[in-house]
Amino acid sequence: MMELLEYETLHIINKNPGNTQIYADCIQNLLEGDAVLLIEAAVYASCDKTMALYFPKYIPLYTLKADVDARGISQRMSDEYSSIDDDEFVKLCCLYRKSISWF
Amino acid sequence: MMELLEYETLHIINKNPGNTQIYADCIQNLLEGDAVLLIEAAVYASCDKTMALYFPKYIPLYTLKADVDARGISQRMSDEYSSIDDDEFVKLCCLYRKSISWF
Amino acid sequence: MHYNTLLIFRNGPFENNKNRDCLDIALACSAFDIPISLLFIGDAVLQLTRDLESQIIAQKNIANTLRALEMYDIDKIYVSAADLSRFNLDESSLIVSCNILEQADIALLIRRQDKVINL
Amino acid sequence: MHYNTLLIFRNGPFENNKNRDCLDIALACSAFDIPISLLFIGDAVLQLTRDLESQIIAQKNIANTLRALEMYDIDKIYVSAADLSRFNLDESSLIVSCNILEQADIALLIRRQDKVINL
Amino acid sequence: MIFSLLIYASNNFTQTEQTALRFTRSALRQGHSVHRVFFYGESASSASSLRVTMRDETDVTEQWLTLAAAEQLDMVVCIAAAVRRGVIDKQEAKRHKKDTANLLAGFTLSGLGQLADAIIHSDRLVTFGN
Amino acid sequence: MIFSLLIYASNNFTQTEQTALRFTRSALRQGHSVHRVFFYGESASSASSLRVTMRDETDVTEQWLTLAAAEQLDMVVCIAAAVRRGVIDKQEAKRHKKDTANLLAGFTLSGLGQLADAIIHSDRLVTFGN
Repeated sequence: MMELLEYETLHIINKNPGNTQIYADCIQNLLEGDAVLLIEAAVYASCDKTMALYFPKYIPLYTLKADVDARGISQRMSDEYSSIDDDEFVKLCCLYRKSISWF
Repeated sequence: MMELLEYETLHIINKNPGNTQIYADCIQNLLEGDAVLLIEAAVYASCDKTMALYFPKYIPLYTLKADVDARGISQRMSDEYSSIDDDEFVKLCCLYRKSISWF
Repeated sequence: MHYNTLLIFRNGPFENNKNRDCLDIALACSAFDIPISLLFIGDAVLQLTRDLESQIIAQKNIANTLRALEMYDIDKIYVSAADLSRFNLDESSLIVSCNILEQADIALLIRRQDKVINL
Repeated sequence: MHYNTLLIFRNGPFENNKNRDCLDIALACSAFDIPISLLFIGDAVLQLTRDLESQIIAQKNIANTLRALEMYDIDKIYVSAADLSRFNLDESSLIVSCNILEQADIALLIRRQDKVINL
Repeated sequence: MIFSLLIYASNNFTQTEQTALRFTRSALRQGHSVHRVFFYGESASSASSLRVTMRDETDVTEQWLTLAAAEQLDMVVCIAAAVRRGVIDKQEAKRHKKDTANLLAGFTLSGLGQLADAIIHSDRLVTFGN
Repeated sequence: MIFSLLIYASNNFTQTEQTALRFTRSALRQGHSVHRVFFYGESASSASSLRVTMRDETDVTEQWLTLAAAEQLDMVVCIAAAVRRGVIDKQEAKRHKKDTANLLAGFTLSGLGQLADAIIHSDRLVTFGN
């Protein structure tokens, strides 16, 4: 039996949702206890209603606020995502046991 | 009415088929009289039977021999593709009125 | 020689330097009186929107250069209708006046060219 | 500190320098007695096949380095079963002895790690 | 917490280093320590003293150097990645018979052992790449 | 026929320049002329004299230089792309107050006008990129 930890892996994606392979690789490896943070060009995925459906419901989804604002899409972000600032990004990295960057 | 020329655009793709957006962008813009040449990592697309179906039937499909051989896939290439050497690559560029590289 | 030239933009804003590099080619071609067209497809349609705030992420904004294209007599700017609607955008969202093309017309635009640069 | 480390390989042979760079990290970690695992998914499973002929395209072949991993006591090498079968490959096609993992076990392998490098 | 960063991005992706820089600033601001920033792959070219930043662009390398000086950041560039891309210090210039060195003061060339050391001595390794 | 090549690839994609080189050799072998090879974007870094190629790797830049010398190839590096990446000739070194130049002899730094000129004066423009 695997020990159940509350905060396991923070998956950080920075490529736009056109890079389907990267999203597939990340999503396939999500387990309960993980979270996903979209940064840089990946924040566009948060505007895509169908995209959110690919992520399991039990996975918290975050976007990096600076990237959302720079791209002017804060109004178009799906409800599934919470926007976090740089300090919260660091806090997430502390909270989760490790991070994986998908690029 | 557009003048019908026999050899119009040579589309050169060099990314592996996991880059679905690049293939979609190329395929959407194929017209009769065009051809597709797969080079570098794109030659892997020639092993993929379903991939060939996405290209319209009337489009000649080529792979660059050096890249096919370097990757050891000459036996696995679909029948739809003809393998050409560097000299034939240059000849295709002469034959077709222009080339577009998709990367 | 024939040199009607098309520059294809395919990348989202701030994603890499390709859109900027492609735009610099456009300006150089224009200075040499090369008849050029610009085509924005895929994520690159987002590059044309009003609401980019590049300073937040310390990136260069090419909006000013895009707005100045007219001054260089670069007015053949084409945008994919399908990609605009994919992002819920229309002509009013864009910072330059563009010709909005259906997919079939994009293929014909490409066919008409003598040279194509597609970064 | 905890430092069970996983290196994920995702790129096809000759595609870029990432596989080589990742392999160099593996060797360095091994020299520092870091417990490491290597995971090959996607096109990277092709990197492990016998029939690569890098000299045809004047590229560096990392096959020798891969074969030498055992000497460095790097023996936790994992390969995606789904990606192997996608390319019609099996264990006999590979130049190193690997553990072939189903997708669910790949996710668990990742979970067990303390650090992950994923170029 | 002790962080280390692995930076692996081409210069063509200008945002990657900027994001990493903001992350580092925020971590330090919150009282964490940053054990090392390791530049690998294409990022090695950032450490060249011959690069020129255009007037209308942000010089992210200069920002790294300022932060490093203020916070005693250890910024290590992978030596193999660097020499392959023509970024060399005096020692490498001598070894490879080049008549000049161009590593920016503030960066150190070293081997991947420094990344391994960072893996061992940090609570978190965060990669910023492209 | 008159060809020109546009090369636009990061050093991390080592195959791109190799393919372009083979293409150029083949075109010349078949009696075509190559008006210009234009290095843009990340490819500008190929022209640095400070790069070191490992013993077990092929130095594609050296191969370009050999071919260029034998065939009077015009190899132009985009000046803006080059200075941004720390590849400068003596004139740029002076302009930007750098104490050394590192452009390999055999390459010329020039503006994008040289690409425009190639578009005008070539039958075919072939891009090799990444």
